Amino acid sequence: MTTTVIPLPIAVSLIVAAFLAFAGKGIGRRACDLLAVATAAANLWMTASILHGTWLQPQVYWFGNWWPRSGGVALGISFVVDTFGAALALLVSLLTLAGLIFSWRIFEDTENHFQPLMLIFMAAMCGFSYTGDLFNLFVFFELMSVSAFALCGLKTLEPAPLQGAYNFAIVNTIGAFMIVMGIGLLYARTGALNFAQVGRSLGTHADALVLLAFLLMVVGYLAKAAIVPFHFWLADAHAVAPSPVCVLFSGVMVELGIYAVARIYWTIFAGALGGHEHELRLILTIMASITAVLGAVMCYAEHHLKRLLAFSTIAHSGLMLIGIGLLSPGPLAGFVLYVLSHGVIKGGLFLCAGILLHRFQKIGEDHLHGCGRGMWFTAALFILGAWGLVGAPPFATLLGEHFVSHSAEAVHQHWLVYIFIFAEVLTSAAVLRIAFRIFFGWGQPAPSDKSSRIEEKAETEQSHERTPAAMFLPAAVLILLGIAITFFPQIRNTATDSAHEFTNQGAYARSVLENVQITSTHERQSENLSSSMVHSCIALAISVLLALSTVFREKLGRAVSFTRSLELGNSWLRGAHSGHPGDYVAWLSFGTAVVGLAFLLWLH
Amino acid sequence: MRLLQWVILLLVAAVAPAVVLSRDPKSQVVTLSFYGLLCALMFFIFQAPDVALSQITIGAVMLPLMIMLALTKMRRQNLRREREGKK
Amino acid sequence: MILAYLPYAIAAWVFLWGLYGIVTSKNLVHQVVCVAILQTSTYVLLLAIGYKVGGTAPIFADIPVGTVVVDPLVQALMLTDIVVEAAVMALLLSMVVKANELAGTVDPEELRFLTG
Amino acid sequence: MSSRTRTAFFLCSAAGLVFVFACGIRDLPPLGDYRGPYGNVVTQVAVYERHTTDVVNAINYDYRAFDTLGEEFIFFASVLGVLLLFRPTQEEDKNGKRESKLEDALPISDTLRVSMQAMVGIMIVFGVYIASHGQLTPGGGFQGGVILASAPLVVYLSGNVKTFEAIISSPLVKLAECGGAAGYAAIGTAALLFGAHFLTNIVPLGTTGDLFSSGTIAVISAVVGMEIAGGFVLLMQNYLREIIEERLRESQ
Repeated sequence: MTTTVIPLPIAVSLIVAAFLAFAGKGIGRRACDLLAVATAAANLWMTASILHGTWLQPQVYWFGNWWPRSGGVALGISFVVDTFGAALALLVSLLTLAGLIFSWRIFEDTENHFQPLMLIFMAAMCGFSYTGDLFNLFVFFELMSVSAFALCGLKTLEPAPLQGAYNFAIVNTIGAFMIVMGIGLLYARTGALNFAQVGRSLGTHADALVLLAFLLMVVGYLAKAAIVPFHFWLADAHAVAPSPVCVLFSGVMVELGIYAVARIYWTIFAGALGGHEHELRLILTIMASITAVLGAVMCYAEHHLKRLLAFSTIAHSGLMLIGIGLLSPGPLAGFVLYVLSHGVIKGGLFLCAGILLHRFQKIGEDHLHGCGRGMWFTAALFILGAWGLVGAPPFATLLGEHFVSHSAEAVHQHWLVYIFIFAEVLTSAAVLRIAFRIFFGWGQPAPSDKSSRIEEKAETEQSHERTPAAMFLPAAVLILLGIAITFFPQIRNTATDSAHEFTNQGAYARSVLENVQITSTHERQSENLSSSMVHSCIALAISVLLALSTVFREKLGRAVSFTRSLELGNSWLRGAHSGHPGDYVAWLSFGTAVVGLAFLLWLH
Repeated sequence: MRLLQWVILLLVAAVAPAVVLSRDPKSQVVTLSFYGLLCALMFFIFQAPDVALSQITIGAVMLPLMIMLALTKMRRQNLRREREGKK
Repeated sequence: MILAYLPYAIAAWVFLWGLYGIVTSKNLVHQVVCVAILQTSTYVLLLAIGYKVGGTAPIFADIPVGTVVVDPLVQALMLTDIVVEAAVMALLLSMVVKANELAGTVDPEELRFLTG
Repeated sequence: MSSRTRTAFFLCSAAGLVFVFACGIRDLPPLGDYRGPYGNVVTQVAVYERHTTDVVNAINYDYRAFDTLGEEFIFFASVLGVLLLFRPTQEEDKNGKRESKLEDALPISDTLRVSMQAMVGIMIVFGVYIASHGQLTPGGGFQGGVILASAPLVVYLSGNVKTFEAIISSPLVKLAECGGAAGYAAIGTAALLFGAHFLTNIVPLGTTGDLFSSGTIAVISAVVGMEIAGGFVLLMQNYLREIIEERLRESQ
């Protein structure tokens, strides 16, 4: 049953997208919405059944029945669906569904081209998480990017969205070319494109060529994952993209970049680079920590709601890269749990921002000050979201953080725990600060900065008295899902098991090329959450205090004057985020050079 | 044959910077389409006729054409803006 | 011997020139063209990787199966690459045109709607 | 960053990149000794398995047809994006109404016009030929589609602005694009009904060298041609619509 379903999430949504693109004008707005929502729902069902079918036994699907030849030479393309890929695809469909339902009441003037693009975007991300082939991964990466560029520039009435989409497009396109070059280099060495085959013929020897290929791919995918210094595009794109699109950008697209790095590392490079695991771990975790810290600092200094959330996404994507960068199954399981829970929470928060934009036609914290009085439900969602970002119980982000920090201590990297606390405190305090100011009208209005004045035309025509259910329900459901994940212990058990399976290169290769299933045996993670709970509760307390002392700065006096500078941020850092594509590309090449030199010096 | 390959490679290597350094888009379009032709020729010499064909159609014709159209459209936008500015 | 590595060097050379053009560009249209140049570096690389000495084109219309031909796969990849290029260029160009319509400039120095 | 510091900053990192690239390139196989199994295997088996003589298209439209599906939708998505960016605002709609009663505005010598129109025919024939012989000779749906798409442009150059408008604004163009894209995915899905995997060949292969050989390759190549041709015409339309209107308006 499962094997026939595997290609359908891509095929069906692509066909429907093509139909909508043609008939969209003819059949009218509502019919388009209905068809798109129905397709997304069907996709949700299909990806769910695929996840069910691949529960701890990866499914290999050879397109065109081109099974590998004798000697494990694969001419065709294969989908290798394991639990992680399937779970990510499920998240993709879920968030797309939420976004489409949310957009029910907005975008009157898009000639109904919005829905097909969303469906293509969804199909691309599903294929990206299923595929087992290097070039196919690139194709879906590019399909994902192109539909994302188009969706980002959706609101073409003011120049800002175009600039955001343009910067996004430039940086990610260069990343894509780097990926192609990396693929070419690997192909020159191995004459293969299938993950398993490439990894097998790379063997255990890593020379400069392999390192260069690894570098180019890692940079390409980390540019999508918004890791410093490749992150500049993300804030611009999120600040201007429509809220339902931001849900997909922050909720899953960024995470897919990190997922791709994990995938290619453990299927291709693990054998070749295994000898230098320690150095590679250091490089990746340092990049990740810089990202987390910088993202958190910039996040607290922002006053444009979506841009603030965008920087918090950068911070969290850094935390997720820590999960990968520790290069062992435990934190990888943490990574997946973190992606799932962060995806739904951040998605819900972006939808809340969309609700505010829908109600008041403005998005700057200073302009919105006190506007939200009486919107108790949205306020509750905001505060719950902040709660989730800090990873406090009962949110499932706690589990992810626990798995990662637990094994960070195992490899004597205790400092990573403090990175987690720092980033989570600042990001959630920023969201709380917003909630206090906008919904309770506490304290003085926020200081306004240039970015908070980014002109944000409303996604709907005139301001509205009440929040439509089509907007509130998706947000609520998403954020509550962030809690629900915690109460399914089998989810975290499966995460641990499939993490071991994910990191077992030999078993992967054999299951793909010889179609032999190997069940690896291993010990379960320690389920003692107490220490992490203490950590996260302290973090929550700190972030609440920080938010309060920021809001009531004037009353509390000099003791908390540091919050002012914290809220204004570092002018140099702000200046670096200049919105100038040339700067961004210069930073991209700088990062590539530095990481490349580090690879050559330490891994060679 | 071998010599031809080196010549075309060096030509490509020489023209690429020329395209980058011609700062005025209008003149750049010409160099770009010439560069596209060179690439197509290179594909042909390196035994890739399929790629050469699509490179001619895209790199040497369609892409410069799109840029030309874009430039024209922008020039007209600016003209219109000036006219409205005068009013 | 060094000649045998010249194509790869040229690929890197074109790649760096493309980057240089994008970084120093004063005009978004020029920048988009530089992206196109950047992409051609991937063509050069793939072409060189798939080439086989004395190989002919992988088309067996009038040559028997088994003759030495160059690698067809890289050519397939390049075809995909070219389509991707066309698609991305079309999108980027229309963004630039629209930006010019709304902001009245295509100089990245003057397009500063997103900072801080 | 000021432009000077940016350039300096970039040049420094470029130096690093040069070093990294140099190290990597040293380990590549020298030009002309391609080792890898893929090419060697596929050139051995493709002709027998797929009854096609152009192995590149055998890879593009069958062995790795799924990549090409994604590639077609990349193009499709970007066309959608361009349509979305240039979606007409209200006053442009008004102009659209007005433009109908305007006359051709390009004075052009009849000889040129006639020869141009002859060229249109040639291009259409050539495009169809390229698209339909992909499995035998260089070319295929993509290249043929692009050539087909440039035929209307020649009509425009030959001065028949009205004819051009009629061509590019007819719903058939969009039908070709969307139909081609959907058709590709549908061909793939059809295989599932036969119990085969996605994009498996389900059409008789025919004899190698015939026009109607190689099964799905020919069919896919055809739909790709449709999609690409329609897509490029739509792109041109988006650039030219305004230009035509303004040119005609100025001519009055």
